[in-house]
Amino acid sequence: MRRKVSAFLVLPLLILLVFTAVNTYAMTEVGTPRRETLIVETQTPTDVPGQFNSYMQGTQMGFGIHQLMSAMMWEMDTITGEQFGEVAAGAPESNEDFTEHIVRIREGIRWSDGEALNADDVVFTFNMIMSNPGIGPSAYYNAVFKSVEKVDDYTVLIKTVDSFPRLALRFGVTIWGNDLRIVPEHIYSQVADVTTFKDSDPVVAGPYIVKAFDSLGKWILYERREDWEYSTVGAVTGKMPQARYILVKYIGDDTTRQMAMVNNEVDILCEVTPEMVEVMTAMNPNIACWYKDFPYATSDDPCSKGISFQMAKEPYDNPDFRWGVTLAMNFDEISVNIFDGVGRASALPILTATAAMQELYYIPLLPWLEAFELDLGDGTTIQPFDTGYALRMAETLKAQGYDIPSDETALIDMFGIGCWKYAPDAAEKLFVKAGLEKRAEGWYFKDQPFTINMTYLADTEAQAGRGLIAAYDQLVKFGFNCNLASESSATWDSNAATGNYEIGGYWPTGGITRDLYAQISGWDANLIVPIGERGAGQGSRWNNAEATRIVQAMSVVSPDSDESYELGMEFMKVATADMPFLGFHSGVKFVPTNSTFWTNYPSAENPYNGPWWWWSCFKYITTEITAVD
Amino acid sequence: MTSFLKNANGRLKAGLVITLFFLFLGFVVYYIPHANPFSYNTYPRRLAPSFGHFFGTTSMGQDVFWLLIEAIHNSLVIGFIVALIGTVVGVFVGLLAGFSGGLLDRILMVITDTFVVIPSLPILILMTSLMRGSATVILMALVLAIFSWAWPSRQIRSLALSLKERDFVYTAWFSGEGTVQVIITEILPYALTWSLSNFMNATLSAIASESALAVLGLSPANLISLGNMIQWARERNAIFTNQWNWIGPPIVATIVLFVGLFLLITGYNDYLSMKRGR
Amino acid sequence: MLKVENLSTSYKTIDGDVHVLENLSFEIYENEIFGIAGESGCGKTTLLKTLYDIIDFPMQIDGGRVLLSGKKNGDLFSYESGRIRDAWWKNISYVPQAAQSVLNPISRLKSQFLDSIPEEDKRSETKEETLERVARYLEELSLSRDLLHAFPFQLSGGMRQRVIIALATFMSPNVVLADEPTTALDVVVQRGILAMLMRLQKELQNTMVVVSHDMGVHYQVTKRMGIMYSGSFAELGGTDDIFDDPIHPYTKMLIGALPRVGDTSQKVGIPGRPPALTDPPPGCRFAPRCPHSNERCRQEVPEFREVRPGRFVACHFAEKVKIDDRKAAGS
Amino acid sequence: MKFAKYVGLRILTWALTIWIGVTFIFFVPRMFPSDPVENMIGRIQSRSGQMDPLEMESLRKSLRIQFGLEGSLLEQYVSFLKKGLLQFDFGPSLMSFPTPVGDIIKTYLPYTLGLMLMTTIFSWLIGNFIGLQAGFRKKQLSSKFLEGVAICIYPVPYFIVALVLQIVFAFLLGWFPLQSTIITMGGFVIFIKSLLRASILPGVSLLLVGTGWWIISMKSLSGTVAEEDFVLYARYRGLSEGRIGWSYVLRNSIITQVTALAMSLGGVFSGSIMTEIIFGYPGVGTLIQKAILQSDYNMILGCITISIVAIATATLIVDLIYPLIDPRIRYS
Repeated sequence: MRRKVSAFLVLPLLILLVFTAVNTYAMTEVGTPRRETLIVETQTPTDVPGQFNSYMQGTQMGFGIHQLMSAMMWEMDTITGEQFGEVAAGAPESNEDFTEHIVRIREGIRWSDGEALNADDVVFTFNMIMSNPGIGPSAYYNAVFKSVEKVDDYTVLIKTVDSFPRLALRFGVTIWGNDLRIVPEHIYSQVADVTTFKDSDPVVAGPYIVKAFDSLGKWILYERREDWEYSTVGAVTGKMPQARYILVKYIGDDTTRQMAMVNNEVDILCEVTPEMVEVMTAMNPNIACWYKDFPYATSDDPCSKGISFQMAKEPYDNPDFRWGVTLAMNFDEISVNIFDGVGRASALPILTATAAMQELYYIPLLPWLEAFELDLGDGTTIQPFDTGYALRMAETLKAQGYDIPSDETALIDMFGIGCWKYAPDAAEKLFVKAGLEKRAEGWYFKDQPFTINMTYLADTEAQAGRGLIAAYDQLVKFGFNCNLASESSATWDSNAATGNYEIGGYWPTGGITRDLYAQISGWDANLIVPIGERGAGQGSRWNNAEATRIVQAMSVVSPDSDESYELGMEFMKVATADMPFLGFHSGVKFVPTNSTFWTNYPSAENPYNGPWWWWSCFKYITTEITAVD
Repeated sequence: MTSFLKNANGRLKAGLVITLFFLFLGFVVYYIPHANPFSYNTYPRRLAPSFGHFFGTTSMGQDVFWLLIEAIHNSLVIGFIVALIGTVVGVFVGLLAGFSGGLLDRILMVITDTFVVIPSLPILILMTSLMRGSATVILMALVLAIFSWAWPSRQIRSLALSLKERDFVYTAWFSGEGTVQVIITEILPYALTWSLSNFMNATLSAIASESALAVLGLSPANLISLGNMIQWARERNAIFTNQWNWIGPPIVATIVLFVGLFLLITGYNDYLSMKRGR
Repeated sequence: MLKVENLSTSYKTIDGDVHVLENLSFEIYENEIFGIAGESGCGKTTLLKTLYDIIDFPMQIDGGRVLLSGKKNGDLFSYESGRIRDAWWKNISYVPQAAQSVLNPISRLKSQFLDSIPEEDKRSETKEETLERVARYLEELSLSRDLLHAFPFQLSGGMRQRVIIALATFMSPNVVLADEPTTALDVVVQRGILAMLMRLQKELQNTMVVVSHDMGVHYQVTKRMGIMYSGSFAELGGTDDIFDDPIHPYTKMLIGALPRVGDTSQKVGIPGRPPALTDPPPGCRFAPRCPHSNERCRQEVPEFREVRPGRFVACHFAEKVKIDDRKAAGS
Repeated sequence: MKFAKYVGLRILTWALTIWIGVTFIFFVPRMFPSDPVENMIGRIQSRSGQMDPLEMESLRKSLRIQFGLEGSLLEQYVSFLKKGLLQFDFGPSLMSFPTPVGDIIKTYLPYTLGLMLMTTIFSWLIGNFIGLQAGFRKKQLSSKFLEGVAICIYPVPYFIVALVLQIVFAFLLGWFPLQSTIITMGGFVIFIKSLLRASILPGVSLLLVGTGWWIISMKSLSGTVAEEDFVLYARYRGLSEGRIGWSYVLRNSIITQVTALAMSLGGVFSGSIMTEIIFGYPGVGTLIQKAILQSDYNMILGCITISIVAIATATLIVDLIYPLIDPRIRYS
């Protein structure tokens, strides 16, 4: 990927860097010393600048607010997938049938105005949500919780209506963040209506406070608390966040973002395309991603991208058809077309092959996968799993001059345990088995010319969009007549819920904790509503009795138990045989950092955390990122 | 023809040559058999320009030359459809308003004025972003056409108003011809000369609008148009990876096509006014 | 005084040069109204433009010159073709044809008057004083001073023509050229305008050149006149003399075609059309339409010569046909 | 009295124009399947993985009620006309619920207006000045050159001009910020400085394209006017070229250009949307794009209504001052 980026661009830039580095970079545009300011990108600007109350709708939490200021009950180690207490002192202690839970509160956390954070704040927060219908999840909280009471200053008793084994998983952070954020009782109890309280000068438990913000909503400047040792991060780790200031800023479109990064005007970008990484790393040696060299990206984002079928429609409701589509596609080509071959194959439906999930589920399932057979309908069978993908991709990329490790474990970590075979003949048989007919003019279904409508989400997630376009390309080459459409999220969200699509490039997938309940609970067949109506989950409308039984069995099992794990394994086998979602790669994220001013970002060499700047775990990364010098 | 060549000004000639060249690319070269240019991995990726691939290949292994030809074809088709609808509707509404007068004229003109005043881009963004799911070349053109008729109809109306005063129309009127007949036999020839220049103008602005939407990522995903080609190359970072052979041709083609059409329009108008002056 | 010497002009066209004026020589004296008559397309306007020194592409002077000379405020001046522009409005001014559209439609008349006054005049007085001068001048011409505040479109055609004449004469130029001053106006208004021109000339004692296709106009106002045919003069002399005793057959036909009081006979126009300047006939250009023409006329160009003092005619038979025709006219 | 009728008629047209435009805008987004509630749920879901089915159901219900999407279309329309058009109250923004749309637009409107007004006026002035030179002094080499430049720049698609400017002046030369950052805190001087820095590139790109058009149209207009009788006659009257250019050619052709200015405002607004998006300039354009992508009906309505009202009003004002510059209308 290190193609020559011509002198035309590089030379003037280097000259520019030499001449202007000293002056330009002494201060940031908001008037803080550049060397004390960590500049982080936010993906969307806010239209409500100065609004920091997470319980007022419209607050842009990803603007550093939940990364640096919010107090979560339980936080997450994104590398191991294990939760730990933040405001809570540890995991909840539940009774036998999971209806009463004791939560101990961590001592030593203080709000930024000096008040101690204790059980009063936690109880107040729960009750505030439950008694304010204007807060989005209010109804849900009322359905789940019977009561939340204070036992003593640092102990809370939570009673749930039904058995609720996953309190921490549901109300603590797993992916990105969580809607439950503890608010200071002494402030919020004074407010008449918490749903319209902007909280422009927030009192927080996190390590940073707001120093200034842009009234146009493009940046927020945070300053480290003087008493950071009493912040959540201070209380949990005892370490000081290194940057005195953090400027969270909206950078703009891709062109602008890479130019800003190359010019050292920003230290961390959220997510870019591999083409941008190629350019940025070539133009500025200080820019790197999770891996210093190929494949650059981390493959541990817990949302695998692939194609989703609308299974309430014919012939998409037929597993033979779905398997036909699977085998009709050359995954090697798709992979190259998405991100030049970067990414870990995530062949299991629904479950993403993050490093942790690969260890927990994929590798143990490998013997079963290799033995798995499909009946092609004409008496023949095929074993569709292809373990050769990692080696093949390594060869292909080596031939292009990339430095690829030859160690098998490393290769499997890089490219996954395997993918589905490219077997057009078998695919054809499966389509015939599913009732399609191949005529001279093309494929027919029920005597009608057959066309596949494919949709992808245009405004976001290049990986998913490119994946679907690559799939379109494959199906067209296979001989299908396909339409390709991109939809804005506004349109897609409605179409996905009402089932108004046939094949979509979407990611109803996940996998971060050992317990899979959160990932699979939405696939309960009881949630299916007719096409045109909006249900609660199950946009894909996968009607599988066995899977539903497993989901329901799991709901009452402790997430830490072996039983939950076994049920998860079983679910995967059922799903594989039925193929409700065809996964391509795990979430591949190119998250570049610039070590001109700051260094020791989490990386493959030093994976103390995932590179998820936009998740609430960012506050634990701030203690590790250190200034250059 | 010879007298045309003699009288045509340099602009008209240059514009005509450029436009004909693009028509040739879009409607003659286009029909030379070639692989579906959209299809990925047809060729090795990122080839430099060569005799086999005049502009090399893209990061997805598509031939840039054939993409460009197809893009020119589609962009021109969109432009022509929009221009056709806009001109026909515009001329019709304009003539109707201009000749009927009275209340109908008032109503038609208020509606026309509305469409002149409404900022078109936000509504195009709105409509395309909502209907992208089903957008095709034709649909795209129809949406763009919503805003293409208002301006011509205003102009045609004032043309009609001034023509109405001229003698030959009165004569026709008095000799018992009906309004429609007068319009067809006496007015339309005038309007048509004007329409030709408007047609080119509308083509130009339709292609521009489509490109703008494409650059915002709102053009149909598998529609190969000049705007989309630029957008795809931008998405794959062709500017910074120096794949000028990829992003360059659609940009240059757009500019040249636009300048060509523009020269054609202004040259044609000059030519007309010169002819009238004689 | 305007003196034209061997003047030839032509228009450049794609199909070659079109020679409009061929070797003209004549003089216009001080303190007279000189008329130029002729059918449309005979070169009247071209001559006038050349006199006024409006030489724009595609027109050009092939030979000869126009000399403008005289005396103003005690100073002698003399300009020839190419320099006459410098004398515009001070020594020579111009009342154009199509007077309806020659005023700036969106500015008031006062500013258009002010525009025409040279800077050096304006410097010596205030704007109000200048305007007062203009207003008084208008009143002298029996025009309302309120006109100064009007826009051109608010005036009738005749009024506009009067204003333009006022504009052209305000600076008391030595020569005023008027191109079809009465065309497109109704008879009553025409008479008013002509009276105004005559009165002005009498007061200013200057030279006035009136171009008109209307022989009646010439009869009324001019002292001397020339009759043009196809780019050169057919006849030139005192107006009364010409009307009393036309010599050139063309002149005769023009005058014969005029209506007279008490005459009820049907007037016939001159048969045929003037020749195309792109392809003029050899010899006398009037020959194809002339009832008296013979072989000589068709081959030899007649000389424009003084047949008696102050009377010039371009006809081979200037001396001969005179008597026959007078008889014919009398019958 | 005739003038009063002219004014009255214009105002009536103005009101009708706005009403038709706004009605169009109201119904278009509602004819499509997109739904702000689904969109919001989708957003929550896509950032934090799967959502609990129970939670999704309850969230959907509460959002529907809060967003006021329960009433019939007609009821919504009537209440919109009442509140939106008469009081400029478009209700809460759905993407930033419950902040009122008006509050958000108020923050951004001045920037868009400022950019648009400045560039429109400057490009109009500069373009007409150059166009006049080119049309009035056709034969001069410099006018031909300027016209040639205009012909080459004007048809270039807007975003290409913007992109080139951004790469050259912001990235390679570093003279201007890559994205428009306006510092709203820290005093007036800092604000103005940052505003200028942020506006120059977007402004210049709008200027380039806009000016091109004015040059071209003014050139052809003044070229025609320069051949009219009254200009020729002015020359025969011995007027200086400067005087003729200014008082005869310019004044007569500018009348048409003033009308064209009003008519072009809609296009200018579209151009400014592209600028704002490419340069990240804070303004109504970016707001509209975001609102559309997140199907924030109220915001879309608010932004487009305001722009329609603004453009229609600008046209009205131009039409009303038109008689001042064209006496023919004033006195007839």
